[in-house]
Amino acid sequence: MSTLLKVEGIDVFYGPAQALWGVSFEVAKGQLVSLVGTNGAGKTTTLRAICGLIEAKAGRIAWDGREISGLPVHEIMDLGVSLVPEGRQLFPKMTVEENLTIGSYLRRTKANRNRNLDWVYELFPRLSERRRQLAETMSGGEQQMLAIGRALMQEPKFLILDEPSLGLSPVLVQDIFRIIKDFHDRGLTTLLVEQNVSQTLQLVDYAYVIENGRIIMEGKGRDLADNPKVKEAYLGF
Amino acid sequence: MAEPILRLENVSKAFGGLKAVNQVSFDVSEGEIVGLIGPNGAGKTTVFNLISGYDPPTEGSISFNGCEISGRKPYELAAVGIGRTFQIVKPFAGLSVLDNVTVASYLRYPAQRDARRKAREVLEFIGMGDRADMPAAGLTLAGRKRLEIGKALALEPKLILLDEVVAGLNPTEADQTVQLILSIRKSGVTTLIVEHIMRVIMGISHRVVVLNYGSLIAQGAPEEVARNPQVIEAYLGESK
Amino acid sequence: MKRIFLIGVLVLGMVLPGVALAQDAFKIGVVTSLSGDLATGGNVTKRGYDLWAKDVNARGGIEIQGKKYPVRLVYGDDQSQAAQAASAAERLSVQEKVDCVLGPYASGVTLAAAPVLEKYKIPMITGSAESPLIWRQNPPFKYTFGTIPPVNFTGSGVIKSLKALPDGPKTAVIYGTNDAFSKATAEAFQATAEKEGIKVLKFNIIPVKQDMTPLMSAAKALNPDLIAFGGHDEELINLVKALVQIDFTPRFLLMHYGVTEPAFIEALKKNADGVLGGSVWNVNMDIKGQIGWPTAKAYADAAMAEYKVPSDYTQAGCSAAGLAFEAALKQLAVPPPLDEAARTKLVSILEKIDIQTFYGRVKFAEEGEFYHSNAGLTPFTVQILDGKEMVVAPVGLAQAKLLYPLKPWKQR
Amino acid sequence: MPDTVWKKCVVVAGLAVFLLSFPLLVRDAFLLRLFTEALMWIGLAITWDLIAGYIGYLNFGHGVFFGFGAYTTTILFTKANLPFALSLAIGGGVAALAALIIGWPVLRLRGAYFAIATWAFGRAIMQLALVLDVTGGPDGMRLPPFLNPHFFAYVMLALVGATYIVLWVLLERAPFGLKLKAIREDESGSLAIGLNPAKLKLQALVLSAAPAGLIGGVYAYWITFIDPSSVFGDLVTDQAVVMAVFGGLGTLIGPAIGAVFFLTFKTYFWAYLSDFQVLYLIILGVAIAACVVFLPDGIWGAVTRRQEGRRALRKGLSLNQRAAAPPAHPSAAGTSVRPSVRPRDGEEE
Amino acid sequence: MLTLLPQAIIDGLLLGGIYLTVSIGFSLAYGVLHIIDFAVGEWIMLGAFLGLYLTAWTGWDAMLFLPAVFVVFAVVGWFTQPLIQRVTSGAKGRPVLMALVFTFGLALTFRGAAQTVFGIFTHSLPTELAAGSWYWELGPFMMTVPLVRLAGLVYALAITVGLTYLLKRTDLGLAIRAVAQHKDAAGLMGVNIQRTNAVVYSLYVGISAMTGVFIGAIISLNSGMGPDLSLFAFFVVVLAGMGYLPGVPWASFLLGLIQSFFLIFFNPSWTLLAVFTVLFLILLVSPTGLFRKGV
Repeated sequence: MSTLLKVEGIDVFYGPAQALWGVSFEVAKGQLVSLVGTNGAGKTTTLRAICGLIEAKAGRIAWDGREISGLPVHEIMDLGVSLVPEGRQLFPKMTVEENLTIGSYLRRTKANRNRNLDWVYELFPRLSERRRQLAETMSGGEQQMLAIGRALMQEPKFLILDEPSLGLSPVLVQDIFRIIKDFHDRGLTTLLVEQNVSQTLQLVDYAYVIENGRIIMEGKGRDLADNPKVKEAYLGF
Repeated sequence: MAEPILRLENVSKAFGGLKAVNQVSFDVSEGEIVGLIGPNGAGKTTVFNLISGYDPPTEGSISFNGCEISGRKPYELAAVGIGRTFQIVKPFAGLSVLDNVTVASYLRYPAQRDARRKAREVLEFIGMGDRADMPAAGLTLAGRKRLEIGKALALEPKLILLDEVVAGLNPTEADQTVQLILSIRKSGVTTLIVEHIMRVIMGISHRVVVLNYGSLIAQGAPEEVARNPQVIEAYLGESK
Repeated sequence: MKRIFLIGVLVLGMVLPGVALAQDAFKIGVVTSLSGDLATGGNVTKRGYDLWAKDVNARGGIEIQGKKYPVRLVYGDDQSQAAQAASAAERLSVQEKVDCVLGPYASGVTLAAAPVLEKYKIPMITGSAESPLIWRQNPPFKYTFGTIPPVNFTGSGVIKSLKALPDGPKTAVIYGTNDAFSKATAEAFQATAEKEGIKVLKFNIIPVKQDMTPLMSAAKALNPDLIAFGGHDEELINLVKALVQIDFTPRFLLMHYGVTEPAFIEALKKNADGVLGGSVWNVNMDIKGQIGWPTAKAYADAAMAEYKVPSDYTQAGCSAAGLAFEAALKQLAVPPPLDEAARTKLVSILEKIDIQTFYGRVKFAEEGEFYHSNAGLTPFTVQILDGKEMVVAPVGLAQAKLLYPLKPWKQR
Repeated sequence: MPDTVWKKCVVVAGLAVFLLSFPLLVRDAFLLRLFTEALMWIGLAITWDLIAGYIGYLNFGHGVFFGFGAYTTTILFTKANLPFALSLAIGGGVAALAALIIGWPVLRLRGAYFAIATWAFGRAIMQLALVLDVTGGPDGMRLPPFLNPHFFAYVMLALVGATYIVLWVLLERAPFGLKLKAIREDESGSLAIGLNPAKLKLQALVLSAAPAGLIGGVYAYWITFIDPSSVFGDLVTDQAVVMAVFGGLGTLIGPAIGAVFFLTFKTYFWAYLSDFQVLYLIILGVAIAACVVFLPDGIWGAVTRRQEGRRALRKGLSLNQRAAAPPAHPSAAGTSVRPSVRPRDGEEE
Repeated sequence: MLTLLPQAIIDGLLLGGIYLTVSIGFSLAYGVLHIIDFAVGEWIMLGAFLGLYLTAWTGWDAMLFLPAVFVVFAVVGWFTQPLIQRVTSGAKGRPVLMALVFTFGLALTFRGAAQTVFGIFTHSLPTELAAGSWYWELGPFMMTVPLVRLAGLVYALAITVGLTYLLKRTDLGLAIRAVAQHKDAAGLMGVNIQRTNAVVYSLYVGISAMTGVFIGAIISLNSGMGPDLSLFAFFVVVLAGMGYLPGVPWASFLLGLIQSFFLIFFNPSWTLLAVFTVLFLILLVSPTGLFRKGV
C-alpha cells in the first residue's frame, strides 16, 4: 500500500501559543485512519494544517510524495482532499442545493455536477426532499448529511471527517458511522477524527492518539481500543 | 429530604418553533450536587440559561428558595444567590485574574478594599493565588475554567451552576477540578453541574437529571440512572 | 520616568516661540480659510492678498518718509473654524506682532477673529466677508473693515433693477441655503421683493448641499416669474442643473456671488447664459485706479498671468483691501513696526480714507448698519451673456442690455 | 512599593505645580490659548474615552454634549441674562440630561450600529440648531468678549482638572472602573456576576456628557462666537477620537497625551507649514493608519504595554462576531464546539 | 399641493436611485470582504474626474465613457485589494478595524491629492441626456421625469439586478457568497479566496467610479465631494442592515422619498433634520436595519 498523505513533524502556533508539537503520521491509500483525543488536544488544528487553513511553522506535509505545505487551500482541495469540518461549516444562507452545487466548484468536478447531485440525493434522500430549504433551518443531523454530501460533490480521493458525530442523536451517529464504513469498503481513503473513541477505534484500520498537541500513541484500531491506558484517559467510563 | 432550594415546574423554552426545553420539572435540595446530563443538544445549557436568567422561559415556573424567579434578570439572580459558569469560558480577558474575581465580589462587598480581600480569599480557595496578577488572557484552558468558578464563587452564591468545567482538561487537571467542586459543596454551596464526562458526574453527583431532546427522561441516583434502559439508549447509544 | 520625559518634550515644543525676524518691512497677517469646508473661497481671498503683496513689492514697497518698505504677508489658516480663527489672530498678534491683518473669507470666522484683534488694537480689512452680521454688532468692531459691501446692500439693488424693467417680474420664489451668507442673501432678496411689490410665492431656507430637484418641481408648479437663490458656487450649479432637468425656465433666474465665479460658466456652459447675479466689480468695468493697477483690465490680466484663472470680485475685493492698507500706511507715514498708537491712528485714517482703485472707490461707512463696510461702491446687476459676465444694470454702468425672458433650456 | 508611590507623588505634584504656574509664568497670550485649548481637548478626549476605552462603545455623537453645553450656556447668558457661572452649570446639566434621555435606547445598540446611531443623533441635533430661531440658526451666536486669557486658562484648568480627578478616582480607584471594563470585555458575561450593564453604561454616558457640556460652555465664552458647525460639527468628536486613539484608549493619561501631541502638531503645522496643506491630510491619514498598525494601544499603551486600546476598539467596531472574535488561544479554539450553523439558536438575527 | 404628489414620488425615487448607485457597490464590498471602505466617496470622485477629463479631451457625451471608467477603476481596484488584504491580515485579529483605518487614510490621501491635481472648483459632466425630460399632464397632476436622472435610476437598478444575477445564478456568485458566509469553508470548496476578494473589490471600485460619472452628470463634481457621499453610503447600508444587499434599494428609496416629501410638502429646511432623525429612530426600533437582517 502506498502512502497518500504523510505528515512529518509539524509545529503549529496560534499567535505566540504553540498548539502542535512535531506531529507526524501517515495515511495509506484506501485506509481508514483515525486521530483521537480529547477536546482541545489539537485534532482540529492538525486537520486545518493539512488543508492549508493554517500554516505549519516547521515540518512538512506531503501528498502522494509531493510537498504541499504552503499551498493555498483551494489548490490542496484541487488535489482531491475534502474536509467535512467540525461543526459542519455550511453556508447558512444558501439552500441545500446551492451548498451541494458549490461542492462542485472545482473545474475537475464541474462536468459531473448533475450526475454527482443525483448521486448525493440518492445517498441522502432527506436532502433531496429539502433541496430548496436554507441550510440554517435544517436539523443537526440533516446538516451533517449535507456537509458530507457537499464533500462528496468534490469527488474526493481523500476524505477527512472532523467529529461527524458531534451533536447527533445516537441513531444518526450509527447512520454516519455506517456511511463511513461503506465508503471505506468502496476504497475511499479516509481520515476520521472523533471524540467518540470507543466506537471509532472499533471501526478504523489504524489510529493515532493525540494529547496536548503531541501524538502519544499509535497502533491498529482494535489494539488501541484494548489498551488500558487509552481507556483510562479517554473513555471515561 | 431537605426543602428544595431550586424547583423547576413544567418549564419550557422555545426558540422560534423549536422547543429546546420541553416541560421539564425537577428539584435541587440544599447542599446537594446534582448532575444534569444528556447528549449534545439535549437542552442542558438552555436549562442553565433559564435558571440564571439569560433566557426567560416560554412557560412554566422556576423558584429559588421558594420565590418565583422566572423572567428576572441575571444580575438580579446573582444578587439573590445564583452563580454560574459558562461552557465557553468567558474570562474578562483584558483584566488580571485578581480583577476578574474582584469585579464579581463587588456584589457582596461594595468597598474596594473588602472586595479585593474577598477576591484574594477566593483565589486562594481555587488554588490560583499565585496567578493573581497575571492577565486572564494568558491562562490555560484549565486556568480559565477555574477562574470561571472563582468568579461565580466570589458572588457568595447559595446555588452554583457549573457548565462543563471539566471537559477538555487532562486527567490531572480534571481531578483537581473535581476536588474543587467537592470542597465547594463542603462549604455549603448547592451545585448543579452539567458535564460530558460521565466519570465525573457519576462520581460526585448525589442525583442525576437526564435530558434528551429537551425533555426530562430520567432522574435519580447515578447508579439508578445508569441502569435505566431509556438513558442507556439515548445517551450511551451503544445499541449493539 | 518616561512620563516626565514625554511631558518635557511636549512643553518644549509648545514654548518654542515663533521665529520673529526683525526687518524693514510691514508685516501683514492674513487670517483666512486655507483648509476646511471653506477652503475654496479662502484660497480665492489668498490669491487676492498675494497678488496685492506681489504688486506692491514689485513697485518697491510702501514709501514712508522717503524710504520704501516692502510688505511681508504672514498667514494664519483658520481651517474654516471659529476657534482656529481666534487662535490664528492671537498668534499673529502676539507672536508675529503683525502691523495689520487682512481678514477671512467667511463671516463666522471673522466674528471669532475680530474680538481678538480689537483686544490688541490691530486693524483688519477683510476683502470678502459679506454677511451683514459683522457690521451689525453692538458694540461695533472698531478695528474691522471690509471692502465688499454686505449682501443686504448688494442684493437689494439687483431686485430693484429687475423691478425697474418694463416687463419686470411680478411673482417670485426665493430660496437660500442654510449658511449665514446665503440665508442673509435670500432674506435680502425677500425683503426687497416685498418692498418693491413683487409677490413672493414661496420663501424657503434649505439645508446646505441639498439636492434641489424636488424643490424645483414645487417651484415649477407655482410658475413664478423670478427664481432668486442665495447659495455658494456648487449649489448654484446644482440649482441650474435641477431646473434644466425638470425643464422649467422662469423668466428671470437670479443668484448671487457664485455666478461671477469662472467655475459657474465653465461647468454650465450654455445653460449659464442669461443667469443674473449681483456684484460690485467685474473685469469689463471702466474704472481708473489711482493706486496699484490702473484699470480693472490690468488687474485681470495680472491675475490671469499669475494664476491662470479669470478673476472674480472676491479676489478683486481682497486685492483692494491691500490697496486700502497701502494708502492708509502711506498716509500714516510711520515706518514699521507700528506701535499701538500708530495702529490706532491707522484706524482713524482708514475711517477717513477715500481712494479710487481698479476695484472702484473704497470709502468705509462711518456709522449705521453698514458701519466700516465699503460704501464707496455701486452694486450692479450682472448677467451671463455668451459665456461672459456683463453688467446689465443700472443704466450708467451697463455694458449690455439685460436679456429677458430667459431662453428655454431645451432651445439652447 | 512605597518607593514608587513616593515617586508618583512627586510626579503628580510636579505636574500640578507646573499646570498651576504655567499661566502665571507665560506672558505670551498665544501660548496661553494653546494651553487652554490643550486642556479643553484633554477634557473632551478623556470623556470620550470613558465610553470608548472603558466600555468599548464608539460614540460618534460626543460633540452633541459639547454643543448642548455651549448653546445652553450662551442662550442663558446672553438672552436670559443669567450670570455666567449659573448658565454654565445649567449647560452642563442639560448635557447630562440629554445623555440620560438618549442613553437608554442608544446604548442597547452594538458595535457599528451604536456608532452610526450616535452620529445620526449628532447630525440631527446640528440640523435642529440650524433651523431654530433661539440658536440664531446658521448665523450662530455671539457672546460679549471677555478676553482674559488667564481667566479662561484657570477655568479650563479647574474644570478639566476636576474632571480628570473625578474620572481617575472613579475609574482607576473605585469599583466603577473595573465594572465598566468587565462590560467592555464581555457584556453578556458581566450579567452573571451581578452587574447591570444597562445602568452602568447609562451612568458612564452621563458622566462623560456633563463635563463635555461644561467644557462647551466655557468654550463659547472663550471664543465669543458659536455656530452649529463649530460646536455640533463632526470635527469636535472626530478630533477627540483621533486624540484618544492616538494616545491610547482605556486609560486616562493616554488620551491626555494624545490631545497634547495632536494639538501641538496641528497648531504648529498650520501655523508654519500651511503652504503644504495637502500634506496635512496625507500625513494625518498615514499617521492614523500607522498608529493603528504599529501602536494599536496608542502611545501610552506602547509605553506601558497596556492593551486596553485594542480591546476597546475591537468591541466598538465589531460588526459581526465572526470578524471580531478570532480564536485567541489554541485551547479555546479547540473547545469551541459551537457549530457555525445552529439549528436551535433563534435568539440572534 | 396634492397635485404634486406623483411628482414628489418620482423625484424621491429618482433621488433614491442616486443613493442606490452610491451604496450598492459599498454594500457588496462590506458584505463579502467585511470591510467598511471609507474611500467609497473618493472612488466616486476619482471616477467622476476621469469622466471629466475624458469628455474634455474628446468632446463626447459623458455616458459613452461609462465602460471605460469601469474598466480603468476595476483594474485599479484589482491592484488595490491585495494591499488592503496585506494591511488587514498583517496584525492578527483586527481586520475590520485595520481596513477601516487604512481606507480612511486612503480617502484622506486621495482627497488631498485630488485637491492638488484637480483644483477646488466645481465641475459638471456634459451629457445630451441632461436637457431631456418627459412631461405628462394627467388631469390636475403634472409630472416631469428628467431623462438623466431616469438613466441614473435605470443604471442603479441594472447594477442591482446584475449583481443579484451574478450572486444567485453563476458559479462566481456562488463562490462570492460562500466567501461572505464562511471564508474557511469556501476555501475548502476549492474557491480561491484571494481572487474572489479581488474580483469583488474590483467590481466595487469599478461600479463606484461609474457612479461618479452619473453623479457628475446629474449633480456636479469637485475634489471635496467624497466625504458626504461616503456618509450617505454608510447611512444607506446601515439603514438596509449591514451586509444585507436586498435591503439597499429600499433604504435608498426611503431616503430619497423623505427628502422629496419634506422639500415639496413640508418645511424644506427640516429635510436633513428629518433624514437623520429617521435614521436614528429606525436604529432604535430595529437595531440591525430596516429589515432586521443586518449582521
